[in-house]
Amino acid sequence: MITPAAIVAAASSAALVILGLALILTVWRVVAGPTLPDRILALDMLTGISIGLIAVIAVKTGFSLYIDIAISLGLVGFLATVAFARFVLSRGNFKSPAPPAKAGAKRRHAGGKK
Amino acid sequence: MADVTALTFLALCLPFAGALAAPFVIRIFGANGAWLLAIAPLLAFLHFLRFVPAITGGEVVAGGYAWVPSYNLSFSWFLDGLSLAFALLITGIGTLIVLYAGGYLKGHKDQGRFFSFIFLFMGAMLGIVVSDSFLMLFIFWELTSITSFLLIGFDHERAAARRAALQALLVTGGGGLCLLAGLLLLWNISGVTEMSQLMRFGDAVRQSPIYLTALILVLAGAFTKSAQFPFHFWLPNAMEAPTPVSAYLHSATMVKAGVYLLMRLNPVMGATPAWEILLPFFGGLTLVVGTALAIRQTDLKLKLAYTTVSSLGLLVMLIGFGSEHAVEAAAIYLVAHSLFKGALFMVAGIIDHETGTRDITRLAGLGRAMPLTWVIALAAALSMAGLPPFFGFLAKEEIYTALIGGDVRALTFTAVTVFGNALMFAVAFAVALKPFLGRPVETPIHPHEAPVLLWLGPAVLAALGLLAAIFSSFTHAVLSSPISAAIRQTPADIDVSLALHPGVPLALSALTVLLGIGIYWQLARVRAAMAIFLIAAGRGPDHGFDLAISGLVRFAGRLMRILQPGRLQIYIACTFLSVAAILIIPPVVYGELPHPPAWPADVGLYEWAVLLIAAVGLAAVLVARDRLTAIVSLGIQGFAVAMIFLLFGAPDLAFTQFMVETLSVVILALVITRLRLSPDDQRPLGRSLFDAALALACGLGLTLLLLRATQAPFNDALTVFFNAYSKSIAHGANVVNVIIVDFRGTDTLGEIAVVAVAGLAILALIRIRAGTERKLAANDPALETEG
Amino acid sequence: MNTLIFRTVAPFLTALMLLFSVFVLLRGHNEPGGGFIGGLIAASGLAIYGIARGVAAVRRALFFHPLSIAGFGLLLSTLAGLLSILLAVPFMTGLWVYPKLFGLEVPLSSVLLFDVGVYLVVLGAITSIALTLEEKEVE
Amino acid sequence: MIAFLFNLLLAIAWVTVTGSASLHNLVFGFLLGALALFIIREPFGGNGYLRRAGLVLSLAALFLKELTLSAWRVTLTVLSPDMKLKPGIFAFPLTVTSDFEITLLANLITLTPGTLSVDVATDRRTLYVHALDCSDPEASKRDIANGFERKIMEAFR
Amino acid sequence: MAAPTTVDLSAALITAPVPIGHWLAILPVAHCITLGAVLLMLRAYPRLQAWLAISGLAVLALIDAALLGKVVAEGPLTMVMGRWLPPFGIAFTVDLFGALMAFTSALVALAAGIYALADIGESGRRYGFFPLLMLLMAGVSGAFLTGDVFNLYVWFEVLLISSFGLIILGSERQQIDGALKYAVLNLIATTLFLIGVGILYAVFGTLNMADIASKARDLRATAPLMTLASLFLLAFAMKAAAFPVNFWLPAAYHTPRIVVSALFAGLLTKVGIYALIRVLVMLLPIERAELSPLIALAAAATILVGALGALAENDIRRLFGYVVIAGIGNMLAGVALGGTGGGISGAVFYALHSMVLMTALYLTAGEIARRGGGFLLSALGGLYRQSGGFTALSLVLFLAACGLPPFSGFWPKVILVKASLDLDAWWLAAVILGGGFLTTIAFGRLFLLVYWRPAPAAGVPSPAVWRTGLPLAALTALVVGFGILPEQLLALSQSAAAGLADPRAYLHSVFPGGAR
Amino acid sequence: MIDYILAAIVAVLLIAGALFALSAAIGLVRLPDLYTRMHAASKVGTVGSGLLLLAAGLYSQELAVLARAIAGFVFLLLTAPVSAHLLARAAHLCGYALGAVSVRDDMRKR
Amino acid sequence: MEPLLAILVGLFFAAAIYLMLSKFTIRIMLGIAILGNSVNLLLFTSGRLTREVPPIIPANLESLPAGAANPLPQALILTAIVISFSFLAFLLVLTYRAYQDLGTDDTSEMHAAEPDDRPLPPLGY
Ligand code: NA
Ligand code: NA
Repeated sequence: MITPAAIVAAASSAALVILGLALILTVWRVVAGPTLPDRILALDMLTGISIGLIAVIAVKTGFSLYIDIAISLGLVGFLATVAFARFVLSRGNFKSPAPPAKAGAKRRHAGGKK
Repeated sequence: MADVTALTFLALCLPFAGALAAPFVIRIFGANGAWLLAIAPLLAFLHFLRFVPAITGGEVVAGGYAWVPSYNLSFSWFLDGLSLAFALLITGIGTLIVLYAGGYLKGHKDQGRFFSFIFLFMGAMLGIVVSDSFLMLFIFWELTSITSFLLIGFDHERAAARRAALQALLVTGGGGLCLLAGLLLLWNISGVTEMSQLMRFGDAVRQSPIYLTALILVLAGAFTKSAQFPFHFWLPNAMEAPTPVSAYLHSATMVKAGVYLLMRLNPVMGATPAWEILLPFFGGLTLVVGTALAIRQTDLKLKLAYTTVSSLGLLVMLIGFGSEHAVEAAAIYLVAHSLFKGALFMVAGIIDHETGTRDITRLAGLGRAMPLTWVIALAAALSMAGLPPFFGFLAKEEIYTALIGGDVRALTFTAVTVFGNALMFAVAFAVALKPFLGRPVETPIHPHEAPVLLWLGPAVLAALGLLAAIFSSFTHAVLSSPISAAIRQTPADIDVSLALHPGVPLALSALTVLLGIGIYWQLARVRAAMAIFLIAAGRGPDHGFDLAISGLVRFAGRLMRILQPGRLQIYIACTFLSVAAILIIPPVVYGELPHPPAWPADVGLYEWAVLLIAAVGLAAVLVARDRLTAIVSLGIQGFAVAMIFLLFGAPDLAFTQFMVETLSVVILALVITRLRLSPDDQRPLGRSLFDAALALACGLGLTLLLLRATQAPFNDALTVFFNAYSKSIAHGANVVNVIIVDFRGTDTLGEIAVVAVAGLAILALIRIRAGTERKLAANDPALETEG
Repeated sequence: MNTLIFRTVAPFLTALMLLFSVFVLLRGHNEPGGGFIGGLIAASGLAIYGIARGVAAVRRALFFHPLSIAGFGLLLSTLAGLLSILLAVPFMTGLWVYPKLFGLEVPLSSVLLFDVGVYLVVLGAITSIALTLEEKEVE
Repeated sequence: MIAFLFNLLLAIAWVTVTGSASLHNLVFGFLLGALALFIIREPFGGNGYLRRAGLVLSLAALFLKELTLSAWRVTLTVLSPDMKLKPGIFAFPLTVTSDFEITLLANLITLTPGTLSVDVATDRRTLYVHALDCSDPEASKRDIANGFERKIMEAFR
Repeated sequence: MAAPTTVDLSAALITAPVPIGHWLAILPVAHCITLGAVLLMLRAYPRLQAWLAISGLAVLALIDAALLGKVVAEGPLTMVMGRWLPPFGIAFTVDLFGALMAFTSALVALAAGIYALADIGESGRRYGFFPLLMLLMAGVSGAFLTGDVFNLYVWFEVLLISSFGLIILGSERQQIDGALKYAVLNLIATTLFLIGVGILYAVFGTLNMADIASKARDLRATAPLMTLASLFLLAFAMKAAAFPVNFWLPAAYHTPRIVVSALFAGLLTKVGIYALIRVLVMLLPIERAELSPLIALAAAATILVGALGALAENDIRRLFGYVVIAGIGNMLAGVALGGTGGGISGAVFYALHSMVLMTALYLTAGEIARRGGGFLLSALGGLYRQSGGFTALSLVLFLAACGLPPFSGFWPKVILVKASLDLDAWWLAAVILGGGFLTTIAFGRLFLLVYWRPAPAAGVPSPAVWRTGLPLAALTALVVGFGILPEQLLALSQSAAAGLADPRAYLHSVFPGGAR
Repeated sequence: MIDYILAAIVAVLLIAGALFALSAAIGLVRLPDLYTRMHAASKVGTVGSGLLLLAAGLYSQELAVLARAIAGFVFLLLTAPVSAHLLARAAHLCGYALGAVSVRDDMRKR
Repeated sequence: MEPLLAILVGLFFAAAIYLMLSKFTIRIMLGIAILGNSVNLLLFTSGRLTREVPPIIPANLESLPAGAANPLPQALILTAIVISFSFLAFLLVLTYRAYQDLGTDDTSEMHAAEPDDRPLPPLGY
């Protein structure tokens, strides 16, 4: 007789494997790029899948406390993407930017401007 | 005897007290303060004088205080004939020197400091000769080096003075370090720390396997201090010092410290083949080289300095012989030399002071202007030349008596000594006659007779040179015999007097005189003949000193350029090379590699996936072409680690890891935002291969270590405890958190201190700009807004 | 990052995160969480607020300089440890009292005080770092 | 008003999240929420009202339906072998005006099938939307205007 | 190593009231953190901050003095944290070694704090000099007093991050460069230490030092333990700036404000040496003995590199940095020689002497710059003419640094040379003496060039300021005092060393009921 | 019986959520450009994770846990569109062009 | 399971070191971040591993049943994570400042503190 626990266990194991696969695909996108926003997007996605993975582990182990980790992960994942987005914004899409002006000139600039 | 102990301690302290008082006394009384200051050494002199009856009676006076009980060291002194004689010379001549310096440096802006240094030196020298404890002796020994450094460099605005001071410090101080090692070896061999105790261990020392090492080390100390060839060069250079210093340190006292040490150690280390070869050899060599160099000089003080070198050589040679007559001769010569050389130096100082030059070729006819000085000079020179009725004559007689013997060695040394003494004779008259005779010449300063403060000292010394010879039996009883007795540790009774006894010694004396007159007569030719040899011996070591110092600095500079190239990359590489060595070598050397682990069969697919992701994440960072990609890829391995924590029952860790990993990347991104990085940061192939090999070696080593460490059974007592009582006593179900805030809360206290400081440090790092302080009120948000 | 959407959403997110952070702090003793993680979440929330609405807004909101908050937290934690000197028990001994508030037993402890200190330190320091970095931003 | 409601919402969230539905806990949650709101008090200038909860709920229902549909469609798209796509960005003229409404609309658009809000123009009159299928942008604009935008205006005005 | 399944609670929970005197063990740390926290909140009030900090440092010195007195009188003192008996909780165990180091460090910090009044300006104070100093002292005190290995790691990090904060105050270009090298290399060092702690835990299952010490004595030197000991050796040698991992010191020590350099020179490397001695001598004595040839080699190389480096430097701060390194070499030599021959007591004495001396030397460098207008040998001169008193003070310190009598540097050198000779390590004795000689050359040249040589340019003589003069004079007085009357300190170092070599009293203090 | 129903629902949610996540990942890999990939990530990812959270919440059979799971889901709903918006906007502003298959870009005109 | 983790620790360690051997500060910082993870994993492994059961005492029990993960290394790692995060943050900002002041992120061009042309001291007296 298949118990409810066994059903859930089987489903969670399957889900884990599927999510593992998803993770690997996502990681591939992080590595492959090709552009910076692509990688950032993939990283964001990695966070999302991790949230799911944590939820599945919560089911598999029966420790519902893992859910809180998933929640906070959602929050900080967002933060990471925000930071990266602003990073993209400030960097632009330039492959070889000009090297920085040496010391003095640069400093004066930074001090005065808002 | 308790009060004697205390009084002697006070007598030792007197010069140091004088050193402290001198600047104030001089500031108040001017040069006349010298009279006041002279009281200090005079009191000490009188104190030591009180011991004369006891010591001549064969007693030894000892005393001291506990000092470093944990190393069995005490602040202890003892007085026998040798140390008493030295103590009397030091304090007696010291008194005269103080007076002389009062006149010599009258009005000098640093006269107070000068007196301080002189007194410090006096105290140190006194310390050397009365010390019983090895370490005390050594301390005072080095203190004389230091104070002589200060004195030689007194005229510090001249580069030559600075150079001479450093040279003296390094030669004598460096020798001192050898002496320290030698003394510590003697301590090791004998187990005692005091000279008076050591005397009983003479045989043990001489038979010890490390005797020769200890001897060489001690000799290195004594020879450098007493300016034996080839360490003689510092002494003439030390003539950069004001003349009172030359008269005191470089004739009467400091340079005799080496001689004193050899005399002191004669009963312990003497009478061995090594002793009897090394000392006479170097002593004889020094005698010849010193006198030969003296001939060549035209500077009065330099001439005297080189004769001092040779006199010291003579003394060392005599100590090396060790026979009864030799030691007696050394004792007499020691006293005689102190008297006449001190006087002559002071005379040279007077001439310099009164005429403005010491160049013998520019001096003549001073006899008329400075009759008293001339008389003093003649008296001292006669003693130095070894002519009756002066004390030097007695010394010379006894020296020749000691040297008489049938064998080749004795003959050689006799010849050397006669030659040396003849040269000294010539020098003595060059100093005492040449400046005073003839038609007066123009000198920088118009010559006058010296004031009393200047002539008093040399007059007393010269007079003593005469009196000591006339009352020779008294002199011997009080000084020479006790010295000799102390050196040989057998009672001595010296009877040489002014009475002429026909015999070989007298003949040798006559020969010396004749030879000396001849040399004086033909001084110019002798000089020329010796020129070549002299340049080599005189300038060689001295020039070598400069080369050694600058060479050393250059070498060090080059070495440091290699060792400290200023490249972080090299520093890190060296560090990890060390890490690799430490991780790999011990298991290989001890042959204890971990057991090969079994294939992990129970690892689930998703677990493999997480491990794989970790590895891929690492690879992604490593292979990332540009740094931006690397940064974004960094997130992967961080997430993988968090997942591993999650999979192995560490939700708190996973929680924290997720948060921290994200925040790290956020900060990285915020920082990178500001950077305009050049795209090319790949390393060349060779470099990357090396780096990879090093990195893999470290990784492999750590894996091996961890495998080995975790294969042993685990002691989980702590964990069992925490698990059992976390809830019942510490009221927390989350054991990890209970550990963090309770069981090991102190860790967390430190941890949050780190966090707070990091915040502060980053604020400072961003806000403080070199040069331009940003006017941001730290605690006022209104002022702290951007712009 | 002056976008209308982000500016509008950020306050809600920040409020939620602050709330969540206190929740995580308070239950840390019994379940995953605690002062450190709580502090991090709160700081993240404030960082989002700062990115969306500017550093000045966060500084105005906080009243105190974040580092002063961190200093206060550090003080609180140390005092929580030193409290035990009054009872002649060792440094950092967990002290528990259970006062009744509206009929409900509230467990208060030096341990909780300590964790609140941790929370404040992390909140203050990380916020300070974020604001300092953000402030320099030229946009 | 919105502030108060949001505060209450936070308090309720607190109660559910802590899992203890006592009055004390609610009050505590309310206080905490108040504190949190106090921190971010600026945006709550006092304008805007939540008029009809029912309308909000109906909006939520519509949203959930659309979300599920959206996920499904994208799934089908990415799994289809040839992936016939005509993506592009079109400009959607906004009728809603308040920050809150614009934001809500933009987010809902993102979460629904085939569309993704990229940016709001600085004059707040235009929303730029990326669509997976941009072959007929006018139809898409109509859908949005008659769907979410209208619902939002009903619920929040 | 059998794992007990239950733990007797009575053996793990302290029930008796803790005597107030025991609080002395934790008080230095708690005091520093409290004050650091308060100062952090008072950043806007630089004046108040400064005076609070200095009176706080004075109080710290008093606390440490009382602690030292108690330890001298009663033997090692253990204070558990949070009622949990060791090895379960963290215990602060203060033996003579730790108490001596803590007390000396407090004196040094007090001197530096007073000097900072003159050296640290408005922005330095606003951006946290004094809170950083207090927290640095928390780290230093914690490191000296804790009896737990992981806790030691934590205090190491506290002092390290505080030192980061201090080193960048001023933000000059070379400061940033130096700080980067300093930070990266030191971080590697603490990481290696942490790896060591992890392995230690894997092997022994405990983190309490006394527990480890008693367990390690039962084990022979096996590969993991040897690797472990080498790892600790490397980590602490890096901290202490021993060759060949000394790079960070010459790269960084000359860059910050002079009072910061002084603090670093006095405290940081000594904490490394402290940990090295604590771990290798007390915890892993068998392994130390096995490693001693390696340590001796490193010591000799460190001495020579330090002394030669000092010769090659034109910047006096860098010169002093190399002198610090040479001193570390001497202490390492003591560790290599071990407890029986007096090596450890030599190292302990040397460490105490060096804390005072190196701080004083850097303060002197600051004073030289203040009076002479710079740090470069090539540009300085005329200081002797300017002030005889300062020259005398400097000369005393220089001689002490050369190990010449009658100053405090002399005694440890004698002990170490004697210990080397006792153990027939004549070459090590030669290196120690030779290193001293090279240092003498360096300092002799320094004195000639900076003090005696006439000033290259006519400078404006700077009058003495009590804020700089007082701490310098006080530290010099210590150097002279310990040189002339060394007995007290020698005896203390000897018994500290004895307590390390035979830690029975330490163990008893931690486990009064005997080994569990 | 209720156990079986719950288990079945949980199982379905788990599998569905995981599959959604997988399809999002596939989309991330297969779709032609950044902007199209964003559709996959922001929608499918959110739904996938949401379903999984829901499954966990249901499985615990505790109201508080379920509430938190739903709260987590709401967090995701709140953040996902914003982050997509920010990233897309930033990318577009910085000149990351739409993929070659794209037919229209109104944003470039402004 | 420990052997697998031990190997992973080695991999992390090696990767960190490879990165830290780079000339460029940003890569060094990445290395430091990974180094921290490697040490955390090492600490984790050194306390031996247990699957999935967190050290949290269930509501109905007074003490933690056997089979749960070892909490002590977890607590240590927590402390270590926090500390290494603080250091990383500082170092990152320092990197930024170094770039700003020294004009490069290439450490081989950073020698403000130890310039290549630093002169020898005067060779005379
Ligand atoms: Na902790
Ligand atoms: Na923590």
